[in-house]
Amino acid sequence: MDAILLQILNGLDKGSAYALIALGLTLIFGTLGVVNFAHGALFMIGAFCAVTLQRLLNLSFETVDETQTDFLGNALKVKTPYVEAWFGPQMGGAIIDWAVPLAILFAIPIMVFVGYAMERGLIKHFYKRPHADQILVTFGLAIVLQEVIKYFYGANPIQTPAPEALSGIVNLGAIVGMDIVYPVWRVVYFLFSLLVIGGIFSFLQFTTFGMVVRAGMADRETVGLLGINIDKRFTVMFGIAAAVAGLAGVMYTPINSPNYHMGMDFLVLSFVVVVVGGMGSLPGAVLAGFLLGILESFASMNEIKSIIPGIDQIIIYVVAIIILLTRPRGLMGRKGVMED
Amino acid sequence: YTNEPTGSSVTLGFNVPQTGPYADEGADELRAYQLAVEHLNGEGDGGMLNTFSSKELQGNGILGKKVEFVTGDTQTKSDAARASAKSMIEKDGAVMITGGSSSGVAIAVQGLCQEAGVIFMAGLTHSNDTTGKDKKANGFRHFFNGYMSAAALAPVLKNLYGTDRSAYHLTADYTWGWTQEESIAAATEAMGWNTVNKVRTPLASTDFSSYIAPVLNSGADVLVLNHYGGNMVNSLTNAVQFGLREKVVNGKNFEIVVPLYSRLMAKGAGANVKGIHGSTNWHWSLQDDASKAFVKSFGTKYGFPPSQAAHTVYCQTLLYADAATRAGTFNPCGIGEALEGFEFDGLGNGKTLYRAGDHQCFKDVLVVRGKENPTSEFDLLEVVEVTPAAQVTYPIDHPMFAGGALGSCNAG
Amino acid sequence: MLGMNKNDTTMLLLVAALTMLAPFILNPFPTDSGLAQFNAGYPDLMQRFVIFGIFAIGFNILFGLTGYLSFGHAAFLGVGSYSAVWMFKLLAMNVIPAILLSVVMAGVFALLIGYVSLRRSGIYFSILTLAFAQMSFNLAYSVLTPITNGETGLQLSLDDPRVLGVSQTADGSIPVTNLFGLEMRSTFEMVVGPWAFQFNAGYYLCALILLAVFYLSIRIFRSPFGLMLKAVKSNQQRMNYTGLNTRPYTLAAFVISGMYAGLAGGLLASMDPLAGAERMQWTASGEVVLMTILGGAGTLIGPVLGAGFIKYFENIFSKINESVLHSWFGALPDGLEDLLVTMVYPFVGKGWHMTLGILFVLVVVFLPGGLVEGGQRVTAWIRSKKAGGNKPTSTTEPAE
Amino acid sequence: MGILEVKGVNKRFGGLQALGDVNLSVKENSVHAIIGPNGAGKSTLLNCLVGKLIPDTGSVMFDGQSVLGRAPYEINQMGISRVFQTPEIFGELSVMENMMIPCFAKRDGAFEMNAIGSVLSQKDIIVKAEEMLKDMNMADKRHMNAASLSRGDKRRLEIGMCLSQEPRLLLLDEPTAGMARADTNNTIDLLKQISDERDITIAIIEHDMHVVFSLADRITVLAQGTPLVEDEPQNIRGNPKVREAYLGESG
Amino acid sequence: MNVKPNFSKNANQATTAPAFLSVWDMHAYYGESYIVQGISFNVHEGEILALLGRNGAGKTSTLRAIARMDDPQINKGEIWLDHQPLHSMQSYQASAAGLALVPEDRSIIPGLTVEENLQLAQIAPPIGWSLERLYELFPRLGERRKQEGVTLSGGEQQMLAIARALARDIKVLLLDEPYEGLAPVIVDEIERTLIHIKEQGITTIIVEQNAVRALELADRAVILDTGGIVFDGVASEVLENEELRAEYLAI
Ligand SMILES: Nc1ncnc2c1ncn2[C@@H]1O[C@H](COP(=O)(O)OP(=O)(O)OP(=O)(O)O)[C@@H](O)[C@H]1O
Ligand SMILES: Nc1ncnc2c1ncn2[C@@H]1O[C@H](COP(=O)(O)OP(=O)(O)OP(=O)(O)O)[C@@H](O)[C@H]1O
Ligand SMILES: [Mg+2]
Ligand SMILES: [Mg+2]
Repeated sequence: MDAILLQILNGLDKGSAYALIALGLTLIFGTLGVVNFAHGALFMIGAFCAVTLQRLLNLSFETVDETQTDFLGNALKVKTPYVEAWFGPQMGGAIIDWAVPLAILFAIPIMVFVGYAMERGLIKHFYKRPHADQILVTFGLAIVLQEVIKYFYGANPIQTPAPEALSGIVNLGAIVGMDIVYPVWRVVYFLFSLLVIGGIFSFLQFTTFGMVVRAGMADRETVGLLGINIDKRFTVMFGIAAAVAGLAGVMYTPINSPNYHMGMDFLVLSFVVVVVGGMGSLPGAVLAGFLLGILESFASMNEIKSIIPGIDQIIIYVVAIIILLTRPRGLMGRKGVMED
Repeated sequence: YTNEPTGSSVTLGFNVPQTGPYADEGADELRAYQLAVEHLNGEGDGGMLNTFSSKELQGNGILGKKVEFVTGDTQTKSDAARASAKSMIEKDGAVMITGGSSSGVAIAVQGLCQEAGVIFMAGLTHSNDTTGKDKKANGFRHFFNGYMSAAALAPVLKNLYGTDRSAYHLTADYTWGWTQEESIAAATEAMGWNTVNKVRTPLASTDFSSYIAPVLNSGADVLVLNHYGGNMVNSLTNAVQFGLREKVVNGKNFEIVVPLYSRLMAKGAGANVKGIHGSTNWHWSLQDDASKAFVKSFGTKYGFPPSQAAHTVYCQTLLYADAATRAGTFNPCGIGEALEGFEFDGLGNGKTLYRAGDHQCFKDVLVVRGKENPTSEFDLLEVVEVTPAAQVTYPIDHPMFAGGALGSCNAG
Repeated sequence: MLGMNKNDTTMLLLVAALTMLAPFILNPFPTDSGLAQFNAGYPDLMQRFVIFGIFAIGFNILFGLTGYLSFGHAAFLGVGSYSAVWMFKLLAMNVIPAILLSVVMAGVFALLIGYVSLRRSGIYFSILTLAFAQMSFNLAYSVLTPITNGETGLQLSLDDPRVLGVSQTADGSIPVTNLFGLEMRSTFEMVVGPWAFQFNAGYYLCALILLAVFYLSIRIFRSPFGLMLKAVKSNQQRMNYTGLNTRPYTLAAFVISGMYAGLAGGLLASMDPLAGAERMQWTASGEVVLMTILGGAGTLIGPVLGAGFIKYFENIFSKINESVLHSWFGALPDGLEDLLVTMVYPFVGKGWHMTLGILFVLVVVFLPGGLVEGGQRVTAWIRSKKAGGNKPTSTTEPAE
Repeated sequence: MGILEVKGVNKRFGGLQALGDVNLSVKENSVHAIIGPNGAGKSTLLNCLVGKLIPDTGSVMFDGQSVLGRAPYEINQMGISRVFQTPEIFGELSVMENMMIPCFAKRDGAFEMNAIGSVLSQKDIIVKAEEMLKDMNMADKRHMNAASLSRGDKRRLEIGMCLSQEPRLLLLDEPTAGMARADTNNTIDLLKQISDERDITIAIIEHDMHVVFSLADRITVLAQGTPLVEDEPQNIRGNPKVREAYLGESG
Repeated sequence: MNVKPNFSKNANQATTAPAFLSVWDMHAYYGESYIVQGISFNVHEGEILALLGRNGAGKTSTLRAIARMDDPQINKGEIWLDHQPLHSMQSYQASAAGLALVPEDRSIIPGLTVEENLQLAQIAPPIGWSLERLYELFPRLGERRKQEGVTLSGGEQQMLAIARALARDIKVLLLDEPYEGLAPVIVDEIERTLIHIKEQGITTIIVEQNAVRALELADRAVILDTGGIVFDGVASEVLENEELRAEYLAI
């Protein structure tokens, strides 16, 4: 019982990551109709915003410590971060410790800018081009972004821990008298994703923005006839999507150390989630994210793996196939979006 | 024979991952190769040439021919690695291929070299199969393997954690993971541990939480992570996140073991490695003359200490050059003969034997632990035990290495 | 000729000339010059050019004609390779049965996957094919290891129970793949002054097969069947209300292109008897998509160009390392040399992906029709030069 | 007994009764017009005949066989061809190719794996398509992309495509909308000619009374999903109910 | 035959009022094909202009060019609306300047309900008729407000397209075949609306195949043939001129 509850919890938590990544993608892919293979790269850039902030906070000056030696036998150069020097080790240490949450503030403007630049510089010429061309250009872009990150940060994963205060475990079962411990940061991630998802939903639901963008995707020409500058709104949408992708990345760093190809690792999965959820449907993408997350968690239980060996390897795809075959447009897809 | 060098130079093929997850490890290997070539050609400070027990190498290239090299990208894919190796053989006339950072690639390229008639000096490959069921007469491995890791670790674990332990294995679901899991489980069971569960995790996993969560209630008190690279970083990070290190099970502190460590990856896992044991082929903090000489020339040139991968491929290059010199030819069969049964010292791992029967090196294995108070970004592991070669040597017909045949050397 | 119009015949002859003379064309630089680095005329890469060309031609029959974008075509390539290697292991080292089996097996797989996936269109179809291929890949990597030998890939070994032929040769090696005794790896080397040209049996087999299947694809493009596929792409609704059943058309195209992929897989294994699971990964499926679009989807020759382009970068640019750069720029003053090396280095060797990515972007931005369009522009430009360049630039004829 | 027998057909869209108990009988070799106010359900009825929609209840018999539950292509192969209200053509193909495709469908059936022969060697098809283009007055546009035709031309092309199939029942949904008067007259002549010369039955929906009264042998007036009256043209024109609901003062 | 009127930028026919919308030497292309071949004409405030011609004459292209749609591109020429240079604007700017186009294919936006389609027109200023008023004019749309726009019947879609134009505060209304697919009663209704609109001072250009109807409504007429103007004058003149009618309108 505990095990099942734990896996549900775990699934929700995995699912929240999937949902958050898919949310950003579906804004561009499901709503603007651009097959954006660079979405994973945006997620990755978000994560590297956290890494960069951590590095910036750790910028240090060196003092020579004669009592110790380095690997070549010379006197050891000890590094002290400037922040620690300025704010004192206590305060400075705390600032460095909170690098990841602080990176949220740092990442939003950067990601919005990246999204803006990407849309204005490249994508805007591709709305009317065939999907195949969109794939080629965004894939090329993804490779370039990824290689740039690799050039500066290397290929190995980089540890970016959560703040001390948020990195322990919490017993979620205590309230109901059970023993279900779970990492605090993952709970934070879950709540954070709910917050972002809710925010985006209400923005698109309670303003006409969503409707206009949807209309613009279906028929740009006519929307222009009605006096609406759709290009501007597409750019804004792209900026939002990039910011969502980036935030998903920032918050993910303590869960798994970021590396330059993490975007590609998530790319296929996020496309699957969006399509299973149904093209053009935000709730669909979120629902599919949680569904696949939970099923994936269940599939990795030993009890299930022993019945169907290897099921955890393919569960996502099996579920995707079943859903797409039983429901023509995924869970909640709209008609006519990317069906030809 | 294939690609007999006719001019004044000889070309070696350095086939390492330059893209993909192991690109950094590959880059470090390339650095070591360049250093080795310098030393062979008599440039630089000579490095381990000075400490190597065989004194054949004069710093005038190999057999008087200047050493040149070509590089390629394996992408950590067997297909791409073979394509790259083939281009070195067919286009650049390489007489020897070396490098690599994973067992799948090593085995695939080893097979190719066998067929093409050139020598393959494996880089980082830890699977038992490389010199087990997939061994080849033209291939040689300096790196240790899963069995040797297990043999070295077991006594240390016994000392630290006792004989009454229940282990839970998480294993990367491919050949290397399986052979390591088999080796470790066998070794720990032999000393009285009980294996609670062996769970295979998909290669593509990035988040291991759903595999870690069940460990909490499984009754196990040791978690063995048969993961390497990014998988290892993530699974270890996840395990620590779930509070496994603070847990007390069966009245004992919960422990995590990472049988195959690499410093580059330990860095990715950050503070999570502290106090966690594992094994490694070589570490820069070793204080023997050879290791010191190597660290010095590498560190002076590049500004940081070499990784175990760098050390391995440096040794492989020297060993190849030495064998060619001793054999007086670049003919793979001659070189193979010179390497088979070759005993040497002065390359940083103590006395070492290239066993004739399976082309596996036998040497001391290091048991290391994540350091509690690192003084620098390189100072992540500390050596807790140097397990002597004798203790990790196994008979050539050991069942974990059964199947396959060395075959006979192929000169093309 | 051969039932084709003049343009198509010219194109086929051009491709024939290019493939037959490839060892010369691809080796323009003397072996010992610095530029020899750019030579691509060695057997392995030439084989790859034509094999991936075949793969892309087949993919284009589905995508270019019907517009159905399969994101799982690599699965068929993988199936073809595994079938071929098993054939070598169990039956004989002759490549003919191996290739036949790979085509048949890929066809069977394509029939199954296509039958299911073609129930959906657009992106839903793409994701279905992707899911099937990823499933195959993941299983091949793990659970199916007894059949696929997992991560390492399926290789020949010394104790294969080969029915027709020996398990190992007299000198204790694994026998090599051959065509009725003609070894696929046998290479004749011709040295002309500072040039060395390699003529490889395997390459010529692949090239002949490429010509055959290229010819076949021309015929398909120009046939009523091809016209129907284009009609499917244009308006399925009209197709249905014109009394045509679109499903068999799309399924037939899917199976044909799957068989092309299987053929490519079989040839890969015949040239180098190894079948790796990565051949089925989504990146491999994505690669053929990129090849086709890059070259020009829906054109006959485009996919072959795209395949050559990507394989060239993968194999040639990845091998340019720092010391090669130093040798190129060695003649320059030291400071300049270092500057150039540091500027170029991020784009070659371990940075070859970067160059490829940049080129993808440039091609699709400036040549919307892919490399083929680039070719057309160049020829148009040359023609206008020849014509004296005094023709008006804009056509002013009314539309009717 | 007509060639097309519609009995008790009902179709609901959510809360809307688009078709309520429609009975209709079209006599062989006649031209039957269906007129009625916008949203009366005329196109919906046509959709039920070609398999685009499946009626909730009722039966549709063509030449003694039920068409319900058959796929559109099967219904077409039975001999029913349809022109849509908004032109459905193969936009990326040339006008000539557009015309050839229905000829293939007529000759080869629903599927024919003719992957080796060249299109250009199909002489019979080419001749037929060319003739049809001439009939439709479009021969000079044969190489144009269908997508770049003007709207009236698209419509003419579509009619030609349907005619080239030599259907037994031709369903036309506002075939002359947007067509220039001259072409409308041509089309009327063409339709008259084929309905006289060949054995083609025509069911036509049209708001242009000129067309309706020039062509129709019988007229059904549909209003709010149910047939209001069915009669000879001259009687319809005089019917006060029809005038009020549909024709207005200009009728 | 080429009866190109002697035309200069400021020259005006009979009327003395200054031109409100003025098209001057406009050339427009679809990619390579040259469609609108240098046309010039003026429309006065509050006037109804009928733009006539055969299929493919370039009527739609002219309207689209004036409305600054992406295709066709104007290579040369000027368009002025009430002293604003339309030729240097994008379509959304032209719309803000007071121009509205009812396209021939109606362009109802898929995925949006009837009401949303109308709301969309009222997002960017200037805003015209209220939804209530529009529903009053087209009660049918009021009944269907929650239905997806593209599932409307052909005629209902036409109403929606017209209503959508009126939902904006317009100075010039461009109508591309507004009567197409509408029942005669509705056509009468729309005609009354157009007259009503005219009374409010709105300028209209109407393209219509039913030339007689359009000419009866219009003050002036322009006839196009293969991208050029062949007649520009008072509407009633066309009705009287046998030659013109026969040559270009076939009536
Ligand atoms: N998919 C649908 N969902 C909801 N309502 C629909 C749907 N399709 C049609 N309707 C409604 O059904 C009614 C009948 O539509 P239909 O298209 O048959 O009318 P029609 O007689 O062809 O009209 P018109 O002459 O204007 O083309 C209309 O009111 C329309 O809004
Ligand atoms: N997208 C396009 N690309 C190329 N040519 C086009 C395109 N659209 C229209 N044309 C051509 O431009 C010419 C004028 O077309 P337009 O649609 O303006 O005619 P029209 O007068 O509106 O005709 P209709 O009465 O049939 O609607 C036609 O010859 C048509 O073939
Ligand atoms: Mg209708
Ligand atoms: Mg028009």
